[in-house]
Amino acid sequence: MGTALAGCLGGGNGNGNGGGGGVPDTITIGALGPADSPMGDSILKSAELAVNEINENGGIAGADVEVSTKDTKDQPGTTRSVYQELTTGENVDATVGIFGSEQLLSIMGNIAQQSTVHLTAGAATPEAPALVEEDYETNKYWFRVGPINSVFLGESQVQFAADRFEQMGWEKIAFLAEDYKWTEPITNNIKSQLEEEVGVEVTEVRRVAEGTEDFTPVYDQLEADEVDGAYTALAHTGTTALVQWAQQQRPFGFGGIHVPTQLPSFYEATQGAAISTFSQTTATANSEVTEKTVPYANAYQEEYDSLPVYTGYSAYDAVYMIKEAIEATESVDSDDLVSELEGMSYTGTGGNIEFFGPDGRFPHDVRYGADYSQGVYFQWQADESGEGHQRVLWPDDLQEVDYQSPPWA
Amino acid sequence: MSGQTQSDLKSWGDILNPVEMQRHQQVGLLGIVALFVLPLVIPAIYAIYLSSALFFATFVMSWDFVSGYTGEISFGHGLFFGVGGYTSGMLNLHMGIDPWIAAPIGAVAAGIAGLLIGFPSLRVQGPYFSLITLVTPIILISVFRFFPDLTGGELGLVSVGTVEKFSAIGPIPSPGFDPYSGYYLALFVFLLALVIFVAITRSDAGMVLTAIRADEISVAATGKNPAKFKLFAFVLSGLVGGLAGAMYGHSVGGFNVSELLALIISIEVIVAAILGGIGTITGAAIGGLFFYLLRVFMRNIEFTIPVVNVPVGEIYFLLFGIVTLGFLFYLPEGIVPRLVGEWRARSEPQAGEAVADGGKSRGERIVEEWTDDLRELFGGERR
Amino acid sequence: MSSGAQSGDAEPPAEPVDDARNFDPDDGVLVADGLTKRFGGLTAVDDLSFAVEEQEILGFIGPNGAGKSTTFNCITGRYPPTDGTVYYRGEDVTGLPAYEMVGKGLARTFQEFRPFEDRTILANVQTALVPDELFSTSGLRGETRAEAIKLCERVGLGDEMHRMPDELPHAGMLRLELARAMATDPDMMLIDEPFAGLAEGEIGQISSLLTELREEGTTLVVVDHNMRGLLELIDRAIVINFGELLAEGTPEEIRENPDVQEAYLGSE
Amino acid sequence: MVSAITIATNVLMLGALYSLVAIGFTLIFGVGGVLNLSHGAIITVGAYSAYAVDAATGSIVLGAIAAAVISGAFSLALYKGLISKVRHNPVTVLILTLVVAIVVEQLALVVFGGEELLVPQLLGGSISVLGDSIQANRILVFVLSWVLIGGLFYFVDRTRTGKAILATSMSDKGAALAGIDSEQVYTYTWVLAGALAGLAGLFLASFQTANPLMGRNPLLLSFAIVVLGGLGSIRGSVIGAYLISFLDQMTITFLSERLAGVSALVVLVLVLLVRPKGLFGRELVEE
Repeated sequence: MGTALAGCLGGGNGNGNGGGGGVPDTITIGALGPADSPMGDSILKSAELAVNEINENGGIAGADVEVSTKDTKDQPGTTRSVYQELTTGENVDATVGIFGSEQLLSIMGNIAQQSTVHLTAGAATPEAPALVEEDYETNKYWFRVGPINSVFLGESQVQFAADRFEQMGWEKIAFLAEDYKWTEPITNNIKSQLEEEVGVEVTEVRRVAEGTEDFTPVYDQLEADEVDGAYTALAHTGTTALVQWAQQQRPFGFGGIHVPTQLPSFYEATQGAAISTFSQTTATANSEVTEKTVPYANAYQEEYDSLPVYTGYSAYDAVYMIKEAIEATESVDSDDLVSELEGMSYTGTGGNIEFFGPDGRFPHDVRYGADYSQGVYFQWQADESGEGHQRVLWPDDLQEVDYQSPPWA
Repeated sequence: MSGQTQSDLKSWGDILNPVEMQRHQQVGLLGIVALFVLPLVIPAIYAIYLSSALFFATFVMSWDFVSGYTGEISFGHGLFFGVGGYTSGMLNLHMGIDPWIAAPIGAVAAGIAGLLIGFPSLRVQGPYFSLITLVTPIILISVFRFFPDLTGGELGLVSVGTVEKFSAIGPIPSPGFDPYSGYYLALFVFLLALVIFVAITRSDAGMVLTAIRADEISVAATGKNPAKFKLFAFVLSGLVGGLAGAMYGHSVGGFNVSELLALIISIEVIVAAILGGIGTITGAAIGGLFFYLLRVFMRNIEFTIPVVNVPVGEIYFLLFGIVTLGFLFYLPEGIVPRLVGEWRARSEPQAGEAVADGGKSRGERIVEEWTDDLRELFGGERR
Repeated sequence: MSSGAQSGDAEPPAEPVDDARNFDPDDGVLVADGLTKRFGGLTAVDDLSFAVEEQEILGFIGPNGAGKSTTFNCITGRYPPTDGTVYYRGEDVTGLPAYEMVGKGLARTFQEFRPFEDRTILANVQTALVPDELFSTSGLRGETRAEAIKLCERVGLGDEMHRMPDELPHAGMLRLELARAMATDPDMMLIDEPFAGLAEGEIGQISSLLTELREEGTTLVVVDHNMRGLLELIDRAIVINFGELLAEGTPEEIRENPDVQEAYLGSE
Repeated sequence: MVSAITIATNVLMLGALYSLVAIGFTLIFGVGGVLNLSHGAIITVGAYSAYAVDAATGSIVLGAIAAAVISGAFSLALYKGLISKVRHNPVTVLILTLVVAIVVEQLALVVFGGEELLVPQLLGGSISVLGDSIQANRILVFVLSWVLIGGLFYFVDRTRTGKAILATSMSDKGAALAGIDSEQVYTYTWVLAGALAGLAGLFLASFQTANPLMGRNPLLLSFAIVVLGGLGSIRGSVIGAYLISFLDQMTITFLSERLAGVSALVVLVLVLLVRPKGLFGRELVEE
């Protein structure tokens, strides 16, 4: 990593970002993510991959492209520092990435201050577009390529339930969300929506405290209520919840939005505990969400000997969108890029990416829906040799398999 | 104590006259002047680094003032930064109070926290008191977790909403966003703390505080109330630490557990103070700056370690921990006292304060012990 | 090792001690009335009463473990007595913390020597000179330093004031204790075991220093477990054993007292 | 409502597990006067050793042996290489052991990544008790912990080395009078404490997951347990561990999951303030 981990403490007060049109000889793109986590790793590698491809194909409008990757350590303070290193120190022309809503929110002020375009690839909070709506002129430099925001994630969960629960045999469920900010838009209405629109019985919507290490009492409760499934919105506490569910062989299904299980390596890492769990994600390596999805996953695997995570798809698309915007405007001026991105319709690896306009429902956020980005639901299923594969359950046009109950249920 | 013996009273003019000062004091003054002019020559990113470093150094001084002087080692000084910072941040976020007003209120809240932490120190000493200080911020984090709508839990206020940065004052741009204004704000807080702490520790109270560290009963026997001095140290430490926490949050930093309250912050503060030299304030200030900048430097090293093939920048925190361990082990008296000591030894060798262990440095003694151990291990005799 | 072993015929015995006697607050500068201290089941001081006269040098004598130091600690506020009252200049000061007693003019030294190990002799005395105030800058300008130098010279540490406490010989440590107590400007000093481990010449020097202090108006209570050197110095003595008052009187009376002789012979 | 059986199993099992951790912590304190803040990190060492060996060999039994051996060796190295040089200064010890803990966490993070790792259960399946099913693994962990605790009691009551450890933990002077080589006793104690903590790490990971910071909570609980039971007392630790695990489960069940672990810390502060010698143990403030 860090092909161009540009100069230590380097940079100066050279060419400003906001200044004038024209394309410089070298364009620098900053990428941010926690290097220790697969989500961040995938962001940084995908940004590198995209930049390498672009350079092999003649760069951006003739200019060489450099990528400067920064490890956010998954902490707001470090994220802010490294963002400042990229912008104030290295004068990058745009930044992509960020994993974690808190990390994103901690630099929203700095993005505005720096007036440098940022394309988010790994945070679902709807508060970022709310800030754009609140003060468009200040915050307009922010965009999100993916994932869909958590309001849409909630809508997506209702839609998936409506389309698939009957076939899955889920008539009575409990909703399990971790008690983090990002799940609030989901849990606010999920009970009534699921009951009214899908017609399933929801025994409870439980918000699990951060740092919960023992899910036994929770599962005891679910088992006592005889639910068919635990419908989830879990990220940080996801692994522990899943592993304990599998180890305790709980007689109900498990899935929904579950960030760790989205990792292509997760089945192996948990020695098969992930079996039959399902989750929404941006795309899987072999799902043809668009014609770019599979080639990207293959290129990534060839380069890094592993498969990308959902954040990777978005980071990869984000770099290409910056390329398109610079080439269209023949400028690296942030305001020019903002107007160009607002009107852009780009077919990326994760779908047909378009942003809401300044007056849209979520300004500068990625649009959600069958015609835009909607993601897929997949399930971990084992083949004859016992190897696990992420198989797409939804949407209809990409569906590979039908849902299977846990082997012990 | 210095070597001079003339007993005439010194005037304030003499005390504050740079020409009359000792060498290390003059160097310190030069350093402060340098801090003032530095922004004229450095790029903005350095100003940002330095602002954070100055705030961190202020944290370290606030720790040194209480723990370095009274000997009551606090393992949870993040409590004060956190109380100061979060009070200010929440006042702004939930009640809309301007940061310029909220920050001093935060400082007062942290001062009260100092009083509350100070009370146990009157009753429980040594490692047991340290245990109490160690768990107090952890309890506070749990309390925060209990009210996520107010505090954002582990993730900080940023997950509740946007806390305002300091706004511009007149023609001076907002220190919340402008790197150079932010730098001068940090420098102001740093110097304020430095002046307050140096003045008090060099005045009679400093003598009493260190005397408490040496022998509390003797302090009482010479007519001074140790409890009063201890509580005072805790309250002032809380006030300054809390002010720095609040100022940091509204300028270059944020209001997060990981930046203000986390265990690691409290530990870093102690380590920095030890590196700089405990019980000196100036050592703490220098240790804080050095420690913070060392970390930034290591984070940005491009070098990839051979064999394991990992870039230094990616595992800097691990390496940093190991470097720290080495420092703690081999230079436990701190960098600044060591430098000042050698300076003095060179300039006035006759005044050499007697060294109890025959002139060997602690490092030398430790190496000797190690070799002894080795010898023993291979069947030899200890010397 | 009693010093009163050779006589016992002509002198009248010391007046008999009445354990039930009561003192008024104004019977002396310092009055202890029915002082009792128990540690768990052990009674270290048992209903002890005595008075110290203005400007006298009172010897406070008893064998090892007689309860002298405990009495001392109860009076000077290191810990409160279990029972009984302490009056200082007519005022009830029972259980006041040590620093308040010092503030009222009652200073003490420590038998086990408790210097501030981390600083020089001079700085030790300087520290003692510091007032009980949070904001005081006299030290910064050298006032206390000048005063501390004078005190060091007065107790005979003039040549050694830049050394560390652990470099001092035994006698030097005692001088330091005295200087530190004197630094608080006391009306009355309680001096714990000044002569233990001193050579003859040193005893003489310390004695004359104490006499000098008395002449300047300080009341002194000197504790010692034996009487060597002490009887020449003191005006009057109180002897205790097992936490109880054993005898009281002039040095001669004490020397002749059979109970005292027995207590000392028995304990040795 | 969560069944009483579940709560009871949790209390019984966690109490035994916490005892394993706290006993080591208290022994190290008792014999050497050292508050070892890296004791929690040894839990992490144990869990990751087991993980690595299990991943390489496919045998969790080998993993368990590795957890004990590697943790014991690590603890020994820590004592011989670092702590024994600064033992006389309690505050330096506190700081050094804390930094060691952080280095271990970082090392785990760098080598194994920040993800939660699955350590296989020692025993799969579950058993039905009064109509509630309980994982066999939890029962096994409970039994094994008690076997270890029982073995430890036997060791300190019956063997020469064990008696020496106990004598030293009571009083340094007593040990010296009895002709015990205290340095040797310290060494044994550190190895023993390390191995117990390492096994506790494996046990913990086998029904939760392993992550770099997994040692922190048990360390904090150990403070509370040991202060409650009296520093240096083995029996007190077992009682303290059960009190704390009971209190914690009650808090989680009847108040809020968010307060997991806090009740223990509050107890710790209160006990230190109100009754510094602990509820059962010897005086804290001895020199």
